[in-house]
Amino acid sequence: MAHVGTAAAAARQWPDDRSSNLLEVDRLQLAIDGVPLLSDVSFSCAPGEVVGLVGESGSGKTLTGLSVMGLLPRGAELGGHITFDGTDLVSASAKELRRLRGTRLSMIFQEPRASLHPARPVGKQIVDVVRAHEPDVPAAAARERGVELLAQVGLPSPRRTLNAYTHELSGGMCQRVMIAMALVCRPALLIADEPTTALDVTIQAQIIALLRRLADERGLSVVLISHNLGVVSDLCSRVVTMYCGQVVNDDRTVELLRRPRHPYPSALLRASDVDLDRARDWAGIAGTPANPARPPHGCRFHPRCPFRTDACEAAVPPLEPTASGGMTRCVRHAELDLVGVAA
Amino acid sequence: MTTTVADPAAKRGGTARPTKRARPHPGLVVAVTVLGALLLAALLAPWVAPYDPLAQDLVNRNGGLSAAHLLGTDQFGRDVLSRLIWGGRNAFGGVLIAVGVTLVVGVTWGTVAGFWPRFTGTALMRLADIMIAFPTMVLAVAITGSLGPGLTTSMVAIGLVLAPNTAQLTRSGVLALRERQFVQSARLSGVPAPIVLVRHVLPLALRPVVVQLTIYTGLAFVIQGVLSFLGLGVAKPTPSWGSDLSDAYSQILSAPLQIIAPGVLLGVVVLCVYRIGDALRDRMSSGAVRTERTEDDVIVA
Amino acid sequence: MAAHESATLAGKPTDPAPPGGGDPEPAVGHGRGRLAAGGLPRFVLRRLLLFVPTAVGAGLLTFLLVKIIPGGPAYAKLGEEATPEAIAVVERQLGLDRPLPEQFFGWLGSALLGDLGMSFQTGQPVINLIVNALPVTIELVVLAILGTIAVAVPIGVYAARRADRPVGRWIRSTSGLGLAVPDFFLALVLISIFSVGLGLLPRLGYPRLTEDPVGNLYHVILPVLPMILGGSAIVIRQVGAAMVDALASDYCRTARAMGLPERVITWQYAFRAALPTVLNVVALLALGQLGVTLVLEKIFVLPGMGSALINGIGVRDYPLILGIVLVYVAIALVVNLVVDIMAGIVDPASRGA
Amino acid sequence: MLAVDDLVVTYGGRRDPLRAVDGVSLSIRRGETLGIIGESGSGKSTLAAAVAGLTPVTSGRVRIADADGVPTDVPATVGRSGRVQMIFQDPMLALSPSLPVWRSVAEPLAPRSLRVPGRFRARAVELLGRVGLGPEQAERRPAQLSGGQRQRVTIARAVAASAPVVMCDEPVAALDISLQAGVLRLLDEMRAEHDLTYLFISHDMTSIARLADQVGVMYLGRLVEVGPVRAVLGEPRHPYTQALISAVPSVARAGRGRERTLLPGEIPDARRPPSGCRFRTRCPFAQPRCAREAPTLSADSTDGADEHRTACHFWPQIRNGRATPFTAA
Amino acid sequence: DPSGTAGGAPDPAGTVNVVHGSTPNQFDPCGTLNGSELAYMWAVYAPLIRSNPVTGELTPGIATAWETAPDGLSLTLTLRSGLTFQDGTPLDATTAAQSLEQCIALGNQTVPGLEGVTAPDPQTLVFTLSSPSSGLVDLLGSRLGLLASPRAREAEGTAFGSKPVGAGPYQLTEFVPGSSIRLTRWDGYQEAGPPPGKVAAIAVQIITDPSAQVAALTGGQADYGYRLESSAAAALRDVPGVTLSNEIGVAISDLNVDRSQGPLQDVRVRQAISYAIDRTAVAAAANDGLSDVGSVQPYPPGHPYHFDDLNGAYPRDLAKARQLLAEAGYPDGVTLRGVSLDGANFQNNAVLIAQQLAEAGITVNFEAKALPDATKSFYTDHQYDIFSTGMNSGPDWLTIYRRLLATTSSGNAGKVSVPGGDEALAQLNAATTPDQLEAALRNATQVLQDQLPIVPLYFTPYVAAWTDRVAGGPDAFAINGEADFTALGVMSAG
Ligand SMILES: Nc1ncnc2c1ncn2[C@@H]1O[C@H](COP(=O)(O)OP(=O)(O)OP(=O)(O)O)[C@@H](O)[C@H]1O
Ligand SMILES: Nc1ncnc2c1ncn2[C@@H]1O[C@H](COP(=O)(O)OP(=O)(O)OP(=O)(O)O)[C@@H](O)[C@H]1O
Ligand SMILES: [Mg+2]
Ligand SMILES: [Mg+2]
Ligand code: NI
Repeated sequence: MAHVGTAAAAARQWPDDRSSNLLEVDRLQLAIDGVPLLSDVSFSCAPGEVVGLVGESGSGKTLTGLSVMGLLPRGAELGGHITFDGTDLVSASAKELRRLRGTRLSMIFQEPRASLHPARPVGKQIVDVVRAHEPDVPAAAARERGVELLAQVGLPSPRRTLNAYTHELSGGMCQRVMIAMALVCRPALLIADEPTTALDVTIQAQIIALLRRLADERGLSVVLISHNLGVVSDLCSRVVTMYCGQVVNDDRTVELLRRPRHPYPSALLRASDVDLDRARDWAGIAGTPANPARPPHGCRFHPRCPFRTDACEAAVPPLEPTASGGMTRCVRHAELDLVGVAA
Repeated sequence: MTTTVADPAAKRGGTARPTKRARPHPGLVVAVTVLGALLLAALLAPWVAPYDPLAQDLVNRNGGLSAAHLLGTDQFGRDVLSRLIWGGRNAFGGVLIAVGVTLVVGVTWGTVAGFWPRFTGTALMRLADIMIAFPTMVLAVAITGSLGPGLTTSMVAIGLVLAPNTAQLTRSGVLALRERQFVQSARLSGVPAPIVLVRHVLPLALRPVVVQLTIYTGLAFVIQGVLSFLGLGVAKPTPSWGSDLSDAYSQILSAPLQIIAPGVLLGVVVLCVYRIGDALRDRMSSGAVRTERTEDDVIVA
Repeated sequence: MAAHESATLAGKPTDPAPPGGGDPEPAVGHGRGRLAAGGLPRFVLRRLLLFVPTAVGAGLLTFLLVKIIPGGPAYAKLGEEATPEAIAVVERQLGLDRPLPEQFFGWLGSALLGDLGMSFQTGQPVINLIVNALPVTIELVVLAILGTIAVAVPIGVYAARRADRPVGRWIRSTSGLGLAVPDFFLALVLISIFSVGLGLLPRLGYPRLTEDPVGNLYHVILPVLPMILGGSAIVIRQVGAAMVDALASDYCRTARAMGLPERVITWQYAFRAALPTVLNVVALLALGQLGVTLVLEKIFVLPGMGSALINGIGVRDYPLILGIVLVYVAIALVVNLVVDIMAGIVDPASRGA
Repeated sequence: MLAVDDLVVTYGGRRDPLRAVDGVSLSIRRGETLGIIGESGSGKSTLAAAVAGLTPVTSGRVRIADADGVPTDVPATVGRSGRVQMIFQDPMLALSPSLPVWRSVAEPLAPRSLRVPGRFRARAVELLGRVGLGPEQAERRPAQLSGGQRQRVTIARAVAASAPVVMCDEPVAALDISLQAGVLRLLDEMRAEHDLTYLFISHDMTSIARLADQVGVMYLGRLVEVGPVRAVLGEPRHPYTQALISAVPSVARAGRGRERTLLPGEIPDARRPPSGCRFRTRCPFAQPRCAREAPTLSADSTDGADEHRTACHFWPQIRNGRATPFTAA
Repeated sequence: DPSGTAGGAPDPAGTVNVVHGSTPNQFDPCGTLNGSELAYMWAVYAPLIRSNPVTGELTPGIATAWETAPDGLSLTLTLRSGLTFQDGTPLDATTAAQSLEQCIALGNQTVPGLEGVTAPDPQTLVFTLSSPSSGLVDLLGSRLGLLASPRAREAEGTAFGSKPVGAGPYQLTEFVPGSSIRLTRWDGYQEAGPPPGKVAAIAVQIITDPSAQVAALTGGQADYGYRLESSAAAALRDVPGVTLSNEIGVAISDLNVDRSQGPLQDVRVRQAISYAIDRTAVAAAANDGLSDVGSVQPYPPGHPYHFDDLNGAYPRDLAKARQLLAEAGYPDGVTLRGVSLDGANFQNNAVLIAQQLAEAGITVNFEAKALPDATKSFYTDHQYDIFSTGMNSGPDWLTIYRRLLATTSSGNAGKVSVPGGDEALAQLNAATTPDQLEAALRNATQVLQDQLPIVPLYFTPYVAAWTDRVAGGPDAFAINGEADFTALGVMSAG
């Protein structure tokens, strides 16, 4: 197995028992056409756990999801390990990956309408998934499973929906169809890449409720990618924060909200907070987002960090365990007393 | 005659990755060099061409390649190389006329139609639809057949035939841009409509038109050849690639290799022009303004 | 308030029954884009009705075009003998002395009823001449298009799947070469190779399809080949481009994420999505090839529409020119109509417009 | 400063009209900001465009205070140009891609010349400096700037036009969350500095809470609730506003229970809105009266000074039921 | 005899496939000859007097005998009896007279001095004249004598040209302009000059492209080809099984001049043009070396009406040309507007001539135009000074000399009289003895050479070729380049 780079080889201890994890991403590195885009991404997801992956635009959330799925574009070089259910996905063959996709691992995307074929009835697309993995299932039975799932994801008149084209459905309905499609072969892990960003808040709330119910009822593990901390904190028990191609923080949601250990998620939290009393303290983050292709020296967040010291610039901080039981990538995590929102 | 086609890369939704954008377009340098050399040769024909393109040597008719005549002589004993060099003037000049006509007529047409979209625009676009309904070649032949053969008429005919496509493209650009927010911002700032048109709309609306016109340049070379081949092109004895090719074809029995030089030359020029068109399209599509895929991308003559 | 409790849903499937009496909003098919009531037939009918003004416009355009042809049929008939008196006689015989609008509407009226008038040259109904010539041209175009599809679609799809590998780039640039070579030059080259050089294919001759189908096909190979090669260059590029787009699309990514086999993704997803583009290209190509036949009919001495048109222009046979151009336009419109209908079938979202 | 009376904007032909804005009345005082929230398609952008004169108005009037503060009718596009500016969601689309940004900024200074004269450059650079962009960035084209910087350019441009009223149509929605606050702060500073009046559209509660003084809530082309920001967001009266606010995912609420008002179904087709109260098809409290009778905006009759008005027949009853307040405050 | 080399006997049920290298437009002998239509007319119509297409010798046609009255003021023809036209109309003196009247009324052909045609009895046709016309018999042996069914011509009107009805051995059964023509043997044919059809059908394809002509003849698509391009001759010369015939014919390529306006009003300018041209070189270059006989006479060497001693007129002499120009007031040269028919030959002539004229200081830019456009702009609109075209001298000297010299000639743009021309024509018409005729022809030729109402270039070479399947190939090759289809037969395949 090829390892790209030598950074981030620091020893790390997992808060939980590693073997119990369904998905384990370990020091994942990714370069496309020689441009490094992910460096040192590590997190895990236990069975039935809903993990949030947040970070600003371009921080590499989608690429992380695609790496797990093995759907990276040509020219991508992966390093590190992705262990899913005991299989290393980095070294898995294309055939192996294809067998896993849809059956054990599924992914849904941000633009629900664009992510379904415009000229194929959505039911057919669901049937396609069933037939691809279980060729023996007769078409009628596959359709029945489709109907069942559409009902489960809360679509009214699922039978009619099965014959509908995407342009006849609203964005929320398309997203539900896509979720149904992703679940039709009962995968263990669902990676949801910003499933609600394109939707209206009321519809967004429906989808979030749906995902939570599926996780609760089916024991489905979910990795929820979002840049909206509100959505993530609503749904996830644990939040992994990425910045510029790295995981910078990984903590239980309650801990994160109560007392973030890293300045970046702390700033994000305050930026997404709506408190009428504190509305006019313009909590933003100074500077511009970092580009993973040309990262700053040392701690990648330091140019925008109000708490930076010389040490921050010197070397890339390792991902270290925190007092709260999470992991963080900040040399000052122990000394800083950052404010949460739920204080 | 030939169909030209949108470059696929242009239509892809995403922005080009920086690494790819930086790469020079393959073959572009070659294409520009070749075209530039041919153009230069044509411009400098009096000094470059070894012979007078009209000088006949009736003793040495259909002479093969020789040191004196690098590409041989034609049916009237004229030096083929000199004719091709001089022919470049008519070929380039003619194509310039054709593309110029297309540009002026098509852009005016499309701008007017896009700017007064209701009645005038509908009427004008109806006319364009009708003209586009004629197969390009048929219309070109009909117009040239009507006006009588000759360089100018045939080239004006080509220009006119291609103009409605340009009009459509211009109009769709103008229409799309009219609704663009920066145009609205300009109008909110009190900029009068004609100035908005000139300052904001046309420069962008014309970008795809420029690409289209490059493609049409290639097309015009081909149609010029076809019309000459049908006897509707440049009057003899004026040298022009198309009519030289058709002259060569008339000698195909006695001198079958004569068609190669003008034929290959025509093909090379068209290839170079298309290559440049490809490159231009890639360049332009990386900019912010992209119009939707329309039928104009495929122009079939 | 009883409704209150049940409405606060914390994670049960939402029930579509709308609270409060009122018309329930249909869950499926709301909003834009549905096939209007009446569906496809109405869509076709509307397109057919649009045909009429276009045909009239095209007729007028052709008519004006014909009128600017210098010389005129009387000169063609009389040649050197064209004294003003003789001209006047012939023009009266041909009905050319009537006012232009009268001529136009007279012609249009009968043309819409299927009567294209009598050829000035032969005195035969123009429609007869067209009925003889049309099948030749149509045969060429149809065979060219079928051949092009058979050749270009698989290659285009193949090239798209390997778009960023050398094979894909090679196919793309080679097809770019195909674009640049003028069809008639290609025809001459092919003649030199297959007819003159190898003696494999006949250079001339056109047994009617109805009389000698095998011989007919054998004889049209050479004329059709340049069209197939030229057309393939276009279709390969267009299909390739559309397929590259489609393969990179979000829905194909979804299909991959669901573990569908690449074959299914290529053909049932990407190609299905590229189909409207393919149809469009093929339609435009068909119209372009209609123009190409002009030259090929001349080179291969085929008695098609192009020959008839060029001959008609030569002798200023107005009714024939008008008739032929009108037929060309009609073909163009029919092709567009067929493509629109097929696009309507292929692309469900486009039907409403 | 700005008064809109019974504004109706219709799209589409006679056959299948769409009343994107249907009888909206509102007014904004000088220097204040009216935030508009509502779901996609509720007519927020159309309202702004109509006020700016970019979309033909079907009926209703728009008045803008003149120099003396007297509200005057400004009917046509031409009349409104120079008095209203607009800041759009996507700054990339709002700037001419081929011009250096200073020219875009200077454009309102020289509306009638074919090319913006160089002598306005200094003023443009000065304005760009005000929004935090250096002179060297002034020469760049929009594509060479980051999203936040571009939006700053459009703000500079709006200021350059010295129009008293500015429509902000989701000015930060396209920006990364870490950049939003900066732009919002800039808007706020400009408002104070130039005495601007904003109509601020967003479906993001955070931005509304930060910038707006008053909030209007739109649903299917109608204003269903309007009032001071604290009142509307803190004690929403209309069931739609309640649902909307409770649906907003919020870190502040994350720890605290998960129950919330989930609206069933989808937004109805705007071409065929429900009769009576448009929200009734999704309203958990709908009664037969709602289908018959369209409610009008009304305030709490017990409180004469109440600026908080709601278009719901039953809001007083609902207030006593189980509503989900927005913040802990 | 090449036609005898193939096996088998002539097959009366066979079909000859013919390639025709130029484009016939219509088949009414009284219409205009614009392309190459005579071969079809000879096959479809029976002539009053048959002029042998190959030798020009006059032999009986519908008329078995003819006699000019001693005063030269009438001509009496004795017709065969029992003939009918192809539509069943009886062919007797009455219908013959009707047909001739229709023909003259169409205005394309004139008979000088003709007062009327009468039919005293069904077998006797009498032409009465106001003045003697020695050319009348020749005229009746040409197009004028091809009798069309008067009933059909009446009925068809302008369409008759494509639905001809004559009394000849073949009927026209298919005509696709510019593409194909089919002649089918008429079984009702009774001997009226031409021999009966030797084949059941003659299927003609119009092919103007030389390479296609060669391909057709070598690839088995055609058995007989005529009016082929001269470049085809070289390619066919050594093909086994193909016989080639190429000769100069009674047709000339020429420059028509408009004497009504511009510099060409001055005969010296016309002469200067004539001196500036190297006719032999032009002929050879334009015709792949097939013709090298340039001459300023309408009939080629070897023809009875050719005068060898007049052959030396206008050798190329640039000095003389310049001098004549100077005398005419153009010492610095002259610029003329030229038009050319759009056929390849005419354009090539124009190219060659333009270059040679330029050397004498005469600048001509030729534009190529289609026939209707060219004739209108040259003859009617006087837009050009010279016109690169060609003319068929035909067997009857009357037609050609009239065309060249008469003030009223259709070829005389502007109808400017040729000094001495009308007198020369009168002398020709009055000639009754061979000696008188020769003197008159010589005089007419001299007027032509002096006045140059046209500038003749060279005799057009004609190329015909046939395969071994064809019987009677040489007999079918007419001196004017046309084919005598009635002579064509085909060997049975066996
Ligand atoms: N195919 C690719 N080739 C090269 N670079 C890529 C590719 N896909 C993404 N990138 C780059 O990788 C970085 C991370 O992209 P990614 O899509 O994972 O971000 P993200 O966190 O999902 O952002 P967003 O919130 O905007 O979706 C970006 O800088 C992007 O430009
Ligand atoms: N140019 C137009 N022509 C026809 N209908 C339009 C047009 N623009 C908007 N609409 C329709 O008018 C309604 C209101 O649109 P508008 O853009 O004002 O909504 P919005 O509240 O701004 O939504 P969003 O939050 O998505 O921006 C929608 O149903 C929309 O489909
Ligand atoms: Mg992403
Ligand atoms: Mg909007
Ligand atoms: Ni390894």
